[in-house]
Amino acid sequence: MDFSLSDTQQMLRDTAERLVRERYGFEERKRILAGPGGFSRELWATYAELGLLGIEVAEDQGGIGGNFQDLAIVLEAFGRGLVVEPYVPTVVLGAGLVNAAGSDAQKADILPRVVGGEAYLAFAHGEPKSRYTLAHVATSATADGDGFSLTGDKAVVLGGDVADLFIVSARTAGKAGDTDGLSLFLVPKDAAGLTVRGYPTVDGTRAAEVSLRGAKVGRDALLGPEGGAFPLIAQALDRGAAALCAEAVGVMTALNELTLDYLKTRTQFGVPIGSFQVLQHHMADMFIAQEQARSMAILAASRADSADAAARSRAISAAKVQVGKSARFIGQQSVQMHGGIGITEEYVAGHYFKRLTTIDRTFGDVDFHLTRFATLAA
Amino acid sequence: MDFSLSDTQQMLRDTAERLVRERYGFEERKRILAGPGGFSRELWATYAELGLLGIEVAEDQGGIGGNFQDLAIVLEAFGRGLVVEPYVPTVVLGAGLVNAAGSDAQKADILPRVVGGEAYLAFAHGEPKSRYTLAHVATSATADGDGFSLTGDKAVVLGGDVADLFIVSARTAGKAGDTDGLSLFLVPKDAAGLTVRGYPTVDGTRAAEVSLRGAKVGRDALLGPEGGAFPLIAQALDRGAAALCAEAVGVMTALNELTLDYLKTRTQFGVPIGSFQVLQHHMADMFIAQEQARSMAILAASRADSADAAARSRAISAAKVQVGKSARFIGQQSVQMHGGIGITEEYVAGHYFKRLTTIDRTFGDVDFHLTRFATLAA
Amino acid sequence: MDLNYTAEEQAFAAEVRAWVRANLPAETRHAVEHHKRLRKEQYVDWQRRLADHGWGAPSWPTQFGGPGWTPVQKHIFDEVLSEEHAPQPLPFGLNMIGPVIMAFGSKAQQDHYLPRILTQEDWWCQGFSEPGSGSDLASLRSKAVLDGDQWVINGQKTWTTLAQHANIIFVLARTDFQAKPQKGISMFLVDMALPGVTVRPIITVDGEHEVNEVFFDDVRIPKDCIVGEPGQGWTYAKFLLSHERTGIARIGRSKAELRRLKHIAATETVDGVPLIDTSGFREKVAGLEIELMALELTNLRMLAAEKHGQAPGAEANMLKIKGSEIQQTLTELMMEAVGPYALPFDPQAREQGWNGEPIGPDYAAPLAPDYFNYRKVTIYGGSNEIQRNILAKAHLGL
Amino acid sequence: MDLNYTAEEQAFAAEVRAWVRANLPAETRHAVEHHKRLRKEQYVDWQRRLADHGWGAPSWPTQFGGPGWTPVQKHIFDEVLSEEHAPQPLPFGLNMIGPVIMAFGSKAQQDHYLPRILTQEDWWCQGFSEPGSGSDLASLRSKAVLDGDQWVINGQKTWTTLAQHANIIFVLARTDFQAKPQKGISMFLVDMALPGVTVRPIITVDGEHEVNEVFFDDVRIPKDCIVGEPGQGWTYAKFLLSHERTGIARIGRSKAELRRLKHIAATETVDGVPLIDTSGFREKVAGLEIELMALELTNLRMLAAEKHGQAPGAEANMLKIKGSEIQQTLTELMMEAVGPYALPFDPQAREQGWNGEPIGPDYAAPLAPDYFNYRKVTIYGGSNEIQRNILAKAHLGL
Repeated sequence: MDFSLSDTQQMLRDTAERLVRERYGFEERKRILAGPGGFSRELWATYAELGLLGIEVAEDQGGIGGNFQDLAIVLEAFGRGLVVEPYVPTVVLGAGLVNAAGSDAQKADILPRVVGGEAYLAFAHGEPKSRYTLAHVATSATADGDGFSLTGDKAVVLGGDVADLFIVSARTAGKAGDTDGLSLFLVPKDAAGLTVRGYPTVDGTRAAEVSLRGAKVGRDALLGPEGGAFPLIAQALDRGAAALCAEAVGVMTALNELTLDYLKTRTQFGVPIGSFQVLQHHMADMFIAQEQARSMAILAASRADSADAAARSRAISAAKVQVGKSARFIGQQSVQMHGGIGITEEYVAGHYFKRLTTIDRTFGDVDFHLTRFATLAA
Repeated sequence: MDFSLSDTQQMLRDTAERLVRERYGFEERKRILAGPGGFSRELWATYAELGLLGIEVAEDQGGIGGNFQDLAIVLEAFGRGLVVEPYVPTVVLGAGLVNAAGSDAQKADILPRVVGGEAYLAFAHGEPKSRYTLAHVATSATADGDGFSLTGDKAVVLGGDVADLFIVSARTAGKAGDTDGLSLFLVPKDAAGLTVRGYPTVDGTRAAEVSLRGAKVGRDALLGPEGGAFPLIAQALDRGAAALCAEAVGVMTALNELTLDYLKTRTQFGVPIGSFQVLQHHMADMFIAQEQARSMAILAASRADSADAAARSRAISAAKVQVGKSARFIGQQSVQMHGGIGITEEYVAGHYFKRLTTIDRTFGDVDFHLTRFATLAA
Repeated sequence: MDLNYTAEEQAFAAEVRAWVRANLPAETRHAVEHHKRLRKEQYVDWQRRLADHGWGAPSWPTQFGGPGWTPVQKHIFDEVLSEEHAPQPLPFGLNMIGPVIMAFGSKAQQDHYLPRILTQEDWWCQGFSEPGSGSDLASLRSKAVLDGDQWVINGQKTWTTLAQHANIIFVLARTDFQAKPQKGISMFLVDMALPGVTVRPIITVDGEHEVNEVFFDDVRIPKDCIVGEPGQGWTYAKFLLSHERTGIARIGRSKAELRRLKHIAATETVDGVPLIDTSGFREKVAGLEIELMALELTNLRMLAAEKHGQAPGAEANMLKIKGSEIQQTLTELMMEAVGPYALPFDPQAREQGWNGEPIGPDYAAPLAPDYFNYRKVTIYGGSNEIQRNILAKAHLGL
Repeated sequence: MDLNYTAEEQAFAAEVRAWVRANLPAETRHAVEHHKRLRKEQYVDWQRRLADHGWGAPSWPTQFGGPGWTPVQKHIFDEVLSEEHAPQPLPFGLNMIGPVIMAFGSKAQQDHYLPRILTQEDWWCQGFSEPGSGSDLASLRSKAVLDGDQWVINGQKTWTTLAQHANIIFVLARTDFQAKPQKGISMFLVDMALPGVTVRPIITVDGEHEVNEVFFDDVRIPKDCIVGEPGQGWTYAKFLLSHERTGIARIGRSKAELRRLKHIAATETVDGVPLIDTSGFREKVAGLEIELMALELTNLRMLAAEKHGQAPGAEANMLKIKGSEIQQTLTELMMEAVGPYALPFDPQAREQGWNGEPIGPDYAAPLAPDYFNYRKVTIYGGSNEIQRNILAKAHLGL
């Protein structure tokens, strides 16, 4: 049992925290959001330079050969800064899937480009009727010559508006809901029959609706085994959830600090509002909620690449439940304690709140994960 | 729309409140509980004298021909006093069922005895495996000569230890869970094959396990239609729930008054503890919880004898949910604000808390009624 | 005791419903039902129609143009209008400054302003809050100095709802700098077209422009634009705020939104099963519905007591607390109901007449923004913390 | 970072488990598992066995007989003992007065008392609370006056847990009546066999005798029965209370109780379906399990920090708050699980060796009484309100 950070982790934390402190002030972030694509390609290049895009990638492919816990350290810092670049879609989901399932050729083709900041990826999995259910894939991949033809609709694909390469889940057999018969395909953004409708999400990040109408890919586009992709999908979404847990802890910590500072400096009735016992107790509960979430985010990160899939999913569902509850409580209470200023666009509290809300709605909400946790045996 | 009390109701309220105030002090109640049978036959006679045992009974049978709302007025006052006499089993359930389903002969035989305080009734319905499910009756009634032979076990029969006459639900057809095939029987306590194991419940009132082993009754013991008793059972238990809602409002009101008084008089750190803002806000929420429960208890009473069974059950389930939540919140918070004294046997707060807890567990808990409410269409 | 509406009350409900169905423009109804942005002229048009029919000010005394309804009739009116997706009445004239002018204004003010409120000829807004004083109004810093026949006003107000539509504002400003904080405040009625009045939008986290800052730089108003006596503004403000709470529970609107929630949850599916039939969500909706039932009955009990001459006390605080919590839970469950489709941010979709392709289901676009926006309802009109303070102190004697 | 136990830690757990299985008397194990009343000699016997094996005081320094374990080992020890249904250690000697005597007691006190704590030769109880001073200890009114070679103690203590079994009590009493409230208090070690000590039972709402009042009427104790310096009792008491919080989260026990809850919910049925498979109840249990998982990890993080020399700060308050809330929810869900059979009150069924016919399932009898009894855990050891005050003030700086 050891909670201490490795040297690499300590270095990653320092790097990411400094970056956020120096390059991700509230005004700077506003400029980034208002710019083209709503994120900073310049910062993305900096992430590449600092090695942050290749944490899990093997050293021979340009990465640093780290693990998910190393990644989680960076995500927590990014949470503090409300970083908007498509890190989770590209690095956690996209590169993660290629790392887990790619052939040597696929890895050699894709991973160095991700590590170098030259390629953006997105995981096009959810569908208009799938909600959070993993196997509810209706998109079809039918054999077509020596390749496949893909038809279907993908919903709220995170980072989809900027992705150069999509990893698309589609059905080579079976019907929506079956865990068998799922396959993954690499589909470039300019593939014929693929249409991307990009848009901002409520927290300022980006996503897209992706439509496939007979999009043709070669057999070499298959990522992992044909018909056997469900375990890969499950792991990818677990990793996504674990990543958001780490990020959410960063957001909550920053929001709690902000709120605590507000309680100490804002006066009403001639005294700091932090002298009111009711607000003191709420703040104490917010601190507890933050620390409970932190504990579970640590657990989620440590289990994200566990060989035991059921144990992994159970731990990550537990974490997502705790993080979702803590995020909601802290977000709502912080806004309440700030009063009107808490819901204005010009003040950062509301942006933390929106990011926490978004995280709670992504890769399964509290109800979804609570049920999944309950049905997976201990 | 009219929330005002009729003259009869005003009189009943004054009568019941005075009785409780004068005859049901905490020390007096302790003596009653310690006495034979754990209740006062002397007070029961007083209830009879005051007409409180015949509120819904027709005037020609000695009652006052009132309605359920009149009954609810009395129950709220009884709640304030933590009255332990078996009023709900005898008057609300027992006499209520005879009133609803009895033949003229059955009414003429039983109701005057109830009104006069000479007979105690109990509704032996729930079974060891039935939990709160209404139709989960396994007790069988098989034709036997010109009557029936009853066999089965009845669980936690309220007022069962003192009952002179049981109304037993049993199956003349079908299997546990069916709504068809249920019948009600009048079974005197000295019937051969009937065994009663009486005991106190956690709040100080009494109940019994009732076992029937080939207990023989005549055809004239049948109360209501053979095989068609389910609507009667449903109404009886709805009436029981509505009665407990009214009683709970009395308990909550008394407990809130007690707690408020404690907050004003108990000092810690040199000030009344009611000057602490956290306790002020909790007390405000307890007051709100009480008033929300009061509103729903009024609704439940007004619907208890509604002709539309689904609407009746839905309203009463809603009320039982609200009352259950309010009761739990007020009970737990009151004990917490009192500190150690709140859980001692020598102080009244804990007894209110136990009664509220008992009510929440009786005739369906919050989960049961929430689900029932949700599944009954509006 | 009878919890059913009387035959007269039922007839009244039918009359209101028939009239609204005949007179509420279809476009306005559609916009309210689907959470679209209402245009200023739609508010004004609807208020004029109501006023022309004699229903412009349900809670006003008949002498000023009220319809003379019982409290239960007022409740039914609110309920039916919400059910029929009429615009929520704007409180600033009708329920805030109107009653103050009736109680404390001069005859000239009454004659001039009250009819214009009824017909929405004036669009009022509220100038109470300041950047430094939210819940603590007594600490406000705006000031008004008498200069000959004119008051000269300087200061800054904030959270001024819909000031961008308003032509007139009621303002609290300090006129006596020696007196105790509460004593030196006065209330003014200020034409917003005057030089020196500037309105700056505040954009909220849902991306909407609903509130504003209002700046006063040497704004000169005639001497008679003060309400009542100088230095009595605090008293008038408390009177006003106690009126504002009436109806703040928004029960009619919450009932309409609950129906909308059930509709959405019946349309959304989980593995092919309607969301409303999955036990977790179903029970959350049921729990909320029960709270709302209880609050409606509590409100009716309060109205009944009012009819018997009992003034609203703790009940008003209670209605504000529970009513706002229920409104927030409704927005939260609606957002939950659409799953991942809560995330796309599509402000265009809230424009009336927009006929683009929606992202996801057509009801999804406003749901997360509404959730963010509705955090305000436990903050404004005296935050719920302030409401609990008042309940504990004034009603419970703590 | 590695959240798994090391091989050494796993071996340690196996060693503890094997030893407990070999040495915990079957009757005691059964009684703990089934929430029966433990007899005094069962507590004492178990503590002696632990002490004989060198495990009597896990958190004591080795010089006084502690085993010299790491914080993680102590956690494992607590966890395994709870899993194996060993009696919960009594804190009064081991975790309360023991550390105070080590830190502030005389050499003679240490030599005399500490070994007797280890073997439970003395059964200690706590004389802090008084009828008028619960959370506000500084207002206590018991007094001790020096009369020659003896202190003469008068006063009344309350909420004294298991005083009916105790032979000795540590007592706070006022010795200086001029000083500020906190300054004039001293701590005494008092033999309960002395004339003038009277113990009166307090029966709690579950019908059990667990706490007592203790009266002191001119009780004369030798001069050297004071701890440390006169007037420093307040300091010692704060030191003691900070130690009491260690382990107050009762995580090991809650994990064992969670298993019991799942067992009961798998046995109970709703329309023939196991209760644990009905979605409402299943999700409530799952929610609780997740909270407990989080708390266990939070505790482990705190222990790890302790190992690196960081003193427990806010974490201790947090563990008390969440740990006690989880314990209460467990009792609440257990009571819910048995439905109507929560109601029969059958105190006999809690006696060991009672072999009457149970009313309903044999696990039902203690459940509602436990629910009532466990309301205490958010009250004692500094109520949760006090814990939040401390967290807000000391840790958050509010």
